[in-house]
Amino acid sequence: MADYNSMELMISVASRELENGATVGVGTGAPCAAAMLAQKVASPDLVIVFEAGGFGPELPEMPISVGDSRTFYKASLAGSMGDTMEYCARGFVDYTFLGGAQIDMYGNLNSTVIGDHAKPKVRFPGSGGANDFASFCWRMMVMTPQNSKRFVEKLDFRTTPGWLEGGDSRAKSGLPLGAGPYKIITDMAVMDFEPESKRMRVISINPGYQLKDVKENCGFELLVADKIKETAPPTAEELRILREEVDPYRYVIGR
Amino acid sequence: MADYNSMELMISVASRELENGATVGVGTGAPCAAAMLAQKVASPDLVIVFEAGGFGPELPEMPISVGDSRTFYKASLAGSMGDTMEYCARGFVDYTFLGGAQIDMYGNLNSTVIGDHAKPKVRFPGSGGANDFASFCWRMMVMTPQNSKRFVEKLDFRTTPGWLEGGDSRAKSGLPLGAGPYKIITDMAVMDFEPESKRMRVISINPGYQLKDVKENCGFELLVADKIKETAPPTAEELRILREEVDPYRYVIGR
Amino acid sequence: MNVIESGMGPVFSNPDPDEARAFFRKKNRTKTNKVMSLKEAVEKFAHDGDYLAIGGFGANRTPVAACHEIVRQRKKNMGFAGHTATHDMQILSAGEVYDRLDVAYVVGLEARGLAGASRSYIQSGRVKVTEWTNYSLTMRLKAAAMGVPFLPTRNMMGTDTFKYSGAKTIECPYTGKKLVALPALYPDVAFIHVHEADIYGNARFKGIAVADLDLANAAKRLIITTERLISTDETQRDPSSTKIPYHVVDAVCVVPFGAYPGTMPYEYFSDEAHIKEWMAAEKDPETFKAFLNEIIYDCKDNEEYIMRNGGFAKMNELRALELMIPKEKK
Amino acid sequence: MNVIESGMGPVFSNPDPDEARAFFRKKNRTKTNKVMSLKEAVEKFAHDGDYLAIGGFGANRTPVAACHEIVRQRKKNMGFAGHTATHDMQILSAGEVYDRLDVAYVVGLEARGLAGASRSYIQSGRVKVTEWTNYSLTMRLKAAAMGVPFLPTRNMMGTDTFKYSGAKTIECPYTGKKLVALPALYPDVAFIHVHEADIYGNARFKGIAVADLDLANAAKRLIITTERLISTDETQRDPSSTKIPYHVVDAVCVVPFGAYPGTMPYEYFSDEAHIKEWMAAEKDPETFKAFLNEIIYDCKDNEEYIMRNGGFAKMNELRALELMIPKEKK
Repeated sequence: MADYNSMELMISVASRELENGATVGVGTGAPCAAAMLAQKVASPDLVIVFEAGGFGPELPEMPISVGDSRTFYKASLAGSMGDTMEYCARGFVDYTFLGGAQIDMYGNLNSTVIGDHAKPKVRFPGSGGANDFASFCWRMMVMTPQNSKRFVEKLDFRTTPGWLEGGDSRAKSGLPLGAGPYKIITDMAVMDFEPESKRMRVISINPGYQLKDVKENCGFELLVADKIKETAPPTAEELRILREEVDPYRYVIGR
Repeated sequence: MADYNSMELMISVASRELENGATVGVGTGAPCAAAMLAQKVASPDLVIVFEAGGFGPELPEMPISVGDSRTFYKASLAGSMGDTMEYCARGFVDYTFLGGAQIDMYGNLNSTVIGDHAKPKVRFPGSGGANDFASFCWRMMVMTPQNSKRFVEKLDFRTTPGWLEGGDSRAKSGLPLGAGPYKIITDMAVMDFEPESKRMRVISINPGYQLKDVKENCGFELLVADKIKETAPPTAEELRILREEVDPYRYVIGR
Repeated sequence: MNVIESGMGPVFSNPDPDEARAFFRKKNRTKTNKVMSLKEAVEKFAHDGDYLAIGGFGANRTPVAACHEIVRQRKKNMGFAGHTATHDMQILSAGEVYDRLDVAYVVGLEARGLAGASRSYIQSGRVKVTEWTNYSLTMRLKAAAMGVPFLPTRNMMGTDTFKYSGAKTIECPYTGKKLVALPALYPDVAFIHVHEADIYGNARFKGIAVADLDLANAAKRLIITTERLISTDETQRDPSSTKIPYHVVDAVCVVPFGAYPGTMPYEYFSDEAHIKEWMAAEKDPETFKAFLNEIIYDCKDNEEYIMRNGGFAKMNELRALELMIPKEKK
Repeated sequence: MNVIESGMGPVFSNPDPDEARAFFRKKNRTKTNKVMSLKEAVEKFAHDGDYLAIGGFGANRTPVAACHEIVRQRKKNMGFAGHTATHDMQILSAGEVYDRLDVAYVVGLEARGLAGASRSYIQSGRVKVTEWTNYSLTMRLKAAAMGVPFLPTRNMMGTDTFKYSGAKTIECPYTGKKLVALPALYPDVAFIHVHEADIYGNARFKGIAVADLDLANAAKRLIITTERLISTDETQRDPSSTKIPYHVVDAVCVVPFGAYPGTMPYEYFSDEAHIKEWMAAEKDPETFKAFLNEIIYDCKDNEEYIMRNGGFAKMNELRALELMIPKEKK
């Protein structure tokens, strides 16, 4: 049994995608933890962006809200939601982390309803800033536990754009050119998107899992890269910083 | 010979149009003097608006520029040009004073060129904020010396909208509904605009002038109101405040 | 102009700038003392059926006391702009204040979890819902603030969020690109909580603005709730610090801790324990009824609410939390 | 989409937001010390043929020293955004720096009169001119800042200002009203003068913003000239006061009195005597040539210009004027 849990793994893997000097739009929880970890390990100048207006803070601790005071602590800007989203719309923000109740093979996300919109079985919060971040930020990533109920053939509601219907459908949609889903990081594997079809593709499998597990826990057919790597587990340093500095109360990484 | 000059008369007449609690967009010079005079005589809560972003100042002295520090002295807002113009566009600003090298019978103004635009005989500054103020503010007024070179049948260039071609042409133009030229105050008379045709109409004549003078010094045919009043001259109080408090160095009212 | 596609969601407010201009033209701009109780302000300026919008961001510089007062006065059939509406939404849902909802983010409490009562109210089918995004709602307010009937953006396209919105897509006259056109949103009444305001309504706040600057300009009636009054000498001394000028303000209500149990930047942190209480109470209708009586209906005003929730001792604790003052140093 | 009418003026810059996004994506966002001399900044970031825009308003918080340096380095064939361009325009015209001009307000000095040399240069026919208005230029910068190819407004219609502009009219998809669509303006290079900035470029100013917040975001390259440096501890202590964050800044140049002979709010008032000297000198080509050598071409930098114009004694006088400190009290 490994000395880390799947959340710690996902956060560590995600944090390595954030190079120094990059900009990343995040929400609370795991995405924020990944951004904080990146800042403390290899990317001190990572610019963290919050939709409510906080831009470039040095987060002293995990925010409870993307609008609380931590999100503009020692920030370069305590601006407005318009300011943040205009930065994104202008092409200034490289990455964003999003999630949802459902995701499909093109990385489209549902965080609005299960069932009929008029009288839903389950009402979820809706887009918030997710549709905006996914429309504007260059590379959208998702950290999520993987199972067939979440990875579905068809979304009940497409809240947030991935590659839409795949191929060149997003390029034709009117959304800013060249932006879209980049990596999907789950407890079992890491996926990217095949350049032509824009379909989700397994590129590395996490320690302790087989390709079989990954496929069985996905409601649609996954593409598989020619060479599949094993996902590099969290380093001792990543774990120490994550546990001692980023999330000492283990709100996100759990016990 | 009256104990006031025509500039003092025009400023006094103009100032009386500005009721307490009204908002007025002004530039430097006579319009600013009229607004300051109004504040000091009968309209202490007159909100003076400058295009560069000063909103609701208590002017300590005549500004040299519509963007200098006086324009936001003790102001309610030191904002942006966008802020000011959005207030106007939203319908918040009641009056504006504008001028130009030429004016026509519908109150359209030219402050751009004399001659051909590509290679002008004389290049003037252009719209600045004039077209914006005239488009957005409810009632546009002009203070100007009157002569046939300035009051012309046809403008060389229509910089700033008056009632356009008259009648309902402005209502059809796309400009905000209900806004347009209101009063033209000259050294000889005060004109308004006939409600149907939107043509300039003499409503009062200044002391010392005859209707004949007014008509002879106008390059187009003026309408004349059924009852023409004599323009009330500046009161002793208006003259005192204007000379001692508003323009002690006589930049505007001259010597 | 040729509209390419139209969302099927209803637009709950009139985007016509000329209608709004006629209203704003009549607004009083004299310097009048606008200080009144929150009770009086809500009675006077918030009416059943009005379209309501509030400032802040969920539980951050949110006019919570105003939401309580709206519920206390049992306002009904309002429209509501739900841009990251979290605890504010919990309160308004508890009172079933609204029956039509522009949604960007609702029924959630961010990292805290989901708001059960808000969720069941919306799932009941008694609420008309149109979908938007946080940025889209901000831009709809900006369009209103700018006095134009719509603004173009590049989000929402290709999604059901667009399909269930009231937006349209158009073609850019310069680039031929497809754009979303968002209709202006002029709320009938809005509440914004700030740190400082003078008696006329010149208001200041610190920290993020969220959508409040555009909201202040877009709203037909605006009530400012403020932690404290400051002198007009002070607002006039430093007009660069004024965020909301008095001209757009209809009432100034002095409400210390008016954002509690949410966060007020540099003043007090959110009371997470109390918000957890809410979430727990929401689970059982009877418990929730009693809870609401205790903290809203049986409270005369915000002061009583604060006193029932620990008074100054609690507020001092939350201040220390907000300022990250280590316990031992207190 | 059906365009109702099109202005006949050329649009001197590309409004395509995707082209701009590709550029902004590559901009460096690491915290690097960007302090350099104005000479170096102009050499590095302002090129012949660039589209230039500058902050402030004519002779108010205007980067005058930057305009001098651009002329001193004899930049040519630039595009220029003339939104209430007064003394800045005098300087750039003296150097015949631009050959295409977006006009809102040019060749004037407001209450001071007209700028003769600017006027003759434009009347020479050697400058391509497109007409706009002050608000329209601001909105064009805002469109760029928002990452959209155009913004709608309700000005300009029915006038020759529209006819000789690069704007188009469209129909509102919601109200059917006719609107002006203004194309986004992304300047290649911009200069903004501020009161305080840190070494990374986090910048503050007091008083009116004019169009500077949108300009900072719209410009592909941005040079900040600042009256003085402040520590990053200070900008981080109070992010609410930062007007321009470092991410958009390419260079920070410390230039005390960098807006002289214009006004710098709360620092120094305009030197009207010196501006009158300009206006007088402009009247005769020979005199003007000598005058320009004296104050620009023969000056190493802004410090030498200030020293030649009265140095600290003059600056102290102008400070007293700005702060309205009565002489006898000095």
